[in-house]
Amino acid sequence: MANITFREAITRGLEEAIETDENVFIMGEDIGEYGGAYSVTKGFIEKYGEKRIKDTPISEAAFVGAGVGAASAGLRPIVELMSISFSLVAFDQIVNMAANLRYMSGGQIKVPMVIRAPTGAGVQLGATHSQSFETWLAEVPGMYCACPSNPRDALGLLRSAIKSDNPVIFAEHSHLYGSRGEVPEEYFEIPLGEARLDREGDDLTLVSYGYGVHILREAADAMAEDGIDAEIIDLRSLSPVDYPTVVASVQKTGRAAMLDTARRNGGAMAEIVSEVQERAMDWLDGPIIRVGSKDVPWPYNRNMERDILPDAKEVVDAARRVIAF
Amino acid sequence: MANITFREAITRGLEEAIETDENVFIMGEDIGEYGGAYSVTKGFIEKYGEKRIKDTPISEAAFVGAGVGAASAGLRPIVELMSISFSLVAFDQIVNMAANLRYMSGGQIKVPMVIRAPTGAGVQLGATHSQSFETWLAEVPGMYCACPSNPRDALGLLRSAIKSDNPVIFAEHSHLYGSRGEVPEEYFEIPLGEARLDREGDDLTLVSYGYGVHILREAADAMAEDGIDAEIIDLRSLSPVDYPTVVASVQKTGRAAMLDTARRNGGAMAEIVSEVQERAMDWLDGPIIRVGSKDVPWPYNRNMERDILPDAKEVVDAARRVIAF
Amino acid sequence: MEQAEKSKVAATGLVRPTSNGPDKESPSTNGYDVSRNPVLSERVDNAELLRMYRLMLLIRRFEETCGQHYSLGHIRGFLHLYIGQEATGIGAIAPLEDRDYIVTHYRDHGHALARGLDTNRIMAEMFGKRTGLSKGKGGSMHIFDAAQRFMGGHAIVGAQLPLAAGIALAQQYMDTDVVTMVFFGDGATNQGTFHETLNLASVWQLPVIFFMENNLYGMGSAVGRVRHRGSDFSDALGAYDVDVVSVDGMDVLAVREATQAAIDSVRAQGSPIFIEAKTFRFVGHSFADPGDQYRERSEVDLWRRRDPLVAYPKQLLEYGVTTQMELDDLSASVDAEIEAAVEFAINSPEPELSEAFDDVYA
Amino acid sequence: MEQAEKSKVAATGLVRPTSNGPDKESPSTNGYDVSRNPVLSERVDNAELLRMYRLMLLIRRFEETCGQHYSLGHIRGFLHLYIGQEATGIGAIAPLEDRDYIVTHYRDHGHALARGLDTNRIMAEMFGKRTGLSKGKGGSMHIFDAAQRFMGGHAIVGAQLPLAAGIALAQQYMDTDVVTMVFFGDGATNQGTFHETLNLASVWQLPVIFFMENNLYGMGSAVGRVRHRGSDFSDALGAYDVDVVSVDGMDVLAVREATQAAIDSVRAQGSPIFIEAKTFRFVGHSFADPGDQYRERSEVDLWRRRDPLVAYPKQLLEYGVTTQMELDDLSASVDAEIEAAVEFAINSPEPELSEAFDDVYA
Ligand SMILES: Cc1ncc(C[n+]2csc(CCOP(=O)(O)OP(=O)(O)O)c2C)c(N)n1
Ligand SMILES: Cc1ncc(C[n+]2csc(CCOP(=O)(O)OP(=O)(O)O)c2C)c(N)n1
Ligand SMILES: [Mg+2]
Ligand SMILES: [Mg+2]
Repeated sequence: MANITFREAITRGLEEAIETDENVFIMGEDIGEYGGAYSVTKGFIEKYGEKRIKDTPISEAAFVGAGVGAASAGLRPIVELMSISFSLVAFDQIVNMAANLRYMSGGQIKVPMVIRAPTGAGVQLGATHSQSFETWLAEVPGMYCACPSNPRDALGLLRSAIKSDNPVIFAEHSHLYGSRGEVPEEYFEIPLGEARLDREGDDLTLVSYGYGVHILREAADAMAEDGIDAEIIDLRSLSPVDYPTVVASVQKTGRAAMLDTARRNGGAMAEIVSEVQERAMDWLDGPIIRVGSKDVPWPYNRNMERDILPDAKEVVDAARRVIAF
Repeated sequence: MANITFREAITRGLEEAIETDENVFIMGEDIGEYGGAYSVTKGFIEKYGEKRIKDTPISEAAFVGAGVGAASAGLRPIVELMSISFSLVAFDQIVNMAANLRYMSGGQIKVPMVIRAPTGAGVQLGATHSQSFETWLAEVPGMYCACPSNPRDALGLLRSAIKSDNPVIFAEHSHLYGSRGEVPEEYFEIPLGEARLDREGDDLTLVSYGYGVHILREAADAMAEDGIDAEIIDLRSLSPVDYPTVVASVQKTGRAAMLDTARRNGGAMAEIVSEVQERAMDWLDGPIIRVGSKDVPWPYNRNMERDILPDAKEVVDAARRVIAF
Repeated sequence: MEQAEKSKVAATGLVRPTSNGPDKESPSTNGYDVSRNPVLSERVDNAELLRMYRLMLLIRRFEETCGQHYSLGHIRGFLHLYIGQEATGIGAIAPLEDRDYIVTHYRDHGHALARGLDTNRIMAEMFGKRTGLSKGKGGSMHIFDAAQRFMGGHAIVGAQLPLAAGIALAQQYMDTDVVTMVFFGDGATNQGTFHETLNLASVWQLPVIFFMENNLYGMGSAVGRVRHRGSDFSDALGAYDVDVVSVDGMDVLAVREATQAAIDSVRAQGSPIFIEAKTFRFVGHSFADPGDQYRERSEVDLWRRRDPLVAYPKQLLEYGVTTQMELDDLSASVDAEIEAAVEFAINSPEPELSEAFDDVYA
Repeated sequence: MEQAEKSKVAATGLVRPTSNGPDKESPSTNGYDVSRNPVLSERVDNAELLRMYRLMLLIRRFEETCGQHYSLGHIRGFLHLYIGQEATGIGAIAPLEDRDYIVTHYRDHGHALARGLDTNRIMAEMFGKRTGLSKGKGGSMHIFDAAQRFMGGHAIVGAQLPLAAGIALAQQYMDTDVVTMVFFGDGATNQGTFHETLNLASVWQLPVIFFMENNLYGMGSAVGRVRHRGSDFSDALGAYDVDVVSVDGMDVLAVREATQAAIDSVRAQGSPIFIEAKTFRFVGHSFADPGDQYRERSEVDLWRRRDPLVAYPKQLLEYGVTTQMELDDLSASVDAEIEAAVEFAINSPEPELSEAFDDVYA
């Protein structure tokens, strides 16, 4: 076991892939000479050269689409978007090309590509730069979407993503890069679509992913002081969603609250709540309550932004409402 | 009252706006000399000239963004996208610009713009051309989204959309253009965010919008033969959603099924189901069941496409499951 | 030309057909001067000249037949016919090697036939059948044959350009000498992806041929109404520093020669080339469009007079490449092939409904 | 120049500072030949020359002060300083009329000050206060002052270009003679919106000035690494048929004159013009970037030697436009203004939390 940061875990996964598979290369804006906006690929270009580490123009549509093309011709590109907020200018290439190519061609073409992107609000970047478009991309058939919450999962999921013959959106919440955790030295993978029981509990089920899991932990600790025993499920991927695990937990506890660090309205939890109430209504002792970023664009001002974003207190309040129901 | 088509209703709304407000103009691909891909603006350029009716290059990002700019400088542009499937290449301009401009500027700038677009699958256009991105756009704060199901609503909502000082997505299901209905001669408006009780019933609540309402009617007729008395709510706009009306109906009937002609996974109903179960759990006698297009890209083949798309039978089955619960 | 017609020319940005040959007044030889050229082509042998004609006829008949079956409801969705542009597609694709890639847009059946893909399976795809190249899932706009390196058939205008750049990038990465050719229309040049991809191809020096079929209209929009330089593309690509070749798209041999030179150069040097072929679709944009709303009958007639399906066989006869009898035989064989394809498509099974759920994920 | 340095030049596509003046060896007069020009400018009077200097100094001090307060945590998010580019912004904005529009990107505080927006309220926006121009909702990247026709402050690269075209379209529609000026960087030229907007502006002949601040880097990417033509933009815009003006962005008077001519032309003719000013940011891309990873110290030094905050006041003195005492007074007044702005920002109230829910809808 090594105690490393989330950033280091991703760096390790990328280096490993470059070193073991000559068809893997990385491209994105300023990932080379600049070292990456979040320093994930620092030193890569010196180490692996310009063939494997490609700095691109600020042309997201073209280089994401070129990733799709390279993948369809046999390579395994890893494309970095400097922020998932910038994915919009490439949305057609992601949604209509990467995800549909296999289907439209009757299965002839596969697109083994990973699109990595920092995501999430909380560092006062304002309305356009704080988006979490993985919640939309997770809804697109033909693609997968991973959202790790810790270094071990980041490495394990990244390995699966890179090995997948399908396009995978790999969303890294920017709050997590500096966070630490234990990561095994020996090789392991975490399959896409397998949730993780982060904490066992009997009173209610809390569900989130990515940075949201950290908020849930804080909330569960606070509830524990009040004698409420919360179970936490870390989805780890938003596509596929591990419904069996979520439903089983809800069947056990009879209550659930679900958290998005993305916007509550339009976040990933709407789908999951709808599905879970449909599958487990008989076991529910109250409504499933959603917590998420409030329904306004993200403001720059720190206090306003914090107020808009969900926190442990809001999760606790939601949990209390569910339990009091 | 006049019996006119959905297409004629929209044409009427557009003509009226051009004739009564000199700040209104229309732009889009082939809306002029070609007469519009769905003939909505046929004859307009001859009648109103090139100043008011602007044919654009195939540059959705630029002309949608130019619409935002023109709106911010005092005009009231109506922008036509040839299909909502093509909105993706302009998604950044819609989501980050049109919707955020007012907020980011602290309320200084308003964007009175309507983006009209045909939407929906069902005419064998395949994976990229059958999308319903209004379900995503409806989730964006700062914008509204109207989805009329009949000529009267189309005209009434279009009037409100054009008068709104906010950007409005106006999604027109392509199956509806030829459908007919009564439209009052005297002036009327339908406010955005006001649902319409399409049919009263006591046994369960069916909810949809746009073309989906027609499928619900067929389903309700079939159910009536079995003695099931369904209430139908036509949302008319996906943003704002008229929750009071939906919740009141569910409180009355205790049961609900909701239909998207868009994909069930990621459709507009996920949000509405989540919200309704949260607000009305106490009144629910069973899960809210969603029906929608199945979770695959849209195939070209007719039978496959029909099988993927939802129909009245699936709604009836869903309703029976809810009632049997 | 009449005065009235002239002013229409200015108003619509109409572009008259051009020819690269020395003798513009001699449409019968399509620009080739018989007295100066003892053979029709010094580089292409007679068998190949004839094969090209057969393909040209095959496309024309295929497209006409598709139109009929669209009217019958056998083919649905959008149907974009290639009629009028045959010389361009054949001239462009004939000189490619099997290992080269092709990427194109929704007007793709012409390219698919030119590539020599199975006529039966193309037709079956049009009909949405399980035996179709894309198993009935793609339809007319999404013809794929990965084994033949025919990578679609793409329906979002301009979206295929980055894909092609990526395939070319893979060739550079794997150090092959494979060329990627991507087709697009004049209208597509107004999409952001066009600009981004040309820059990317240029800055990375990718082995790709950008093949623009400039048929002077994007749907109902004359190129001059939506692009300031109108139909003049030759000096307009300075930003990208790619070689630009303009060629008469109605002259199959001119297209072939220009393309062959481009292919040789891209294969040897690995840097991109841009080819513009001026051509014309004789019919509407798609089958729904009569094609007469936004352009004058006289403009269509002007171009129809250069129909490659008339001019090229005339050349073949004049140069003694073939005989009328051989042409008649060939025409009959094309008819038979089309008939067989229709039969194949009609008799092919519908896909199982459950197949709709296949091919979403690997 | 040393051999080692030369090869670095080639590798990074480094562009040396240029000057438009006749005497390149005389940096002290920044290209103006004192002996030949009896006055510093024949078109701009001394009061205005001095006002421009004061604004230049105001920007420099403002930016430096922002840097300090970023380190203190008073300003957060991304902070993109304008240091080094002052001559460009001032020269471009000074000749605009009040009725003209400005649209810009995230490096916008420089432009906001050049436009004469309230220094206190700009600073308050940087601090996220309720008194900020955008009520604390926009932050450093989203400065707006609609009353002054300053339409942001936009953070998605290239996204502001269509907006500007739309504002210009509104002017054409309403038949005003208002000019819209839009700023963007060299990196932004690689976005699809750049291409689409230039074509739109050209085909519709919109009254817009595309003002490119070519500081030779887009974040850590030297323009030559991401664009085939490198930093050469002057012949590269043929596709759009717009007039292209290149100007030395370190020379405030040269920028002003070129821009004035462009404004006059756009106002009179209503058609777009493209201005490229070569300039340099002396500091990192944003405050997080030391700015030394991807460029040589020597390159930065080369440009710093042309610092307009040194060269321009020297000119003002040499031409007798001002005195050292006056410059000192002016410097003191700038310091006082900045100090007052910081005080204003610090003492301004935070917005009420409930205000976060305002301004979403009209
Ligand atoms: C992004 C996008 N916008 C609009 C359309 C609708 N559309 C399909 S083809 C076409 C015209 C394209 O013209 P051109 O590129 O010249 O090709 P041609 O059809 O003439 O071969 C348009 C507007 C689309 N498919 N995608
Ligand atoms: C679409 C998009 N991609 C990437 C970014 C991240 N980014 C912000 S500024 C910048 C560099 C822009 O360079 P340039 O246009 O030259 O302007 P400069 O910063 O040099 O003034 C990048 C890559 C972004 N904001 N938007
Ligand atoms: Mg065309
Ligand atoms: Mg720059």
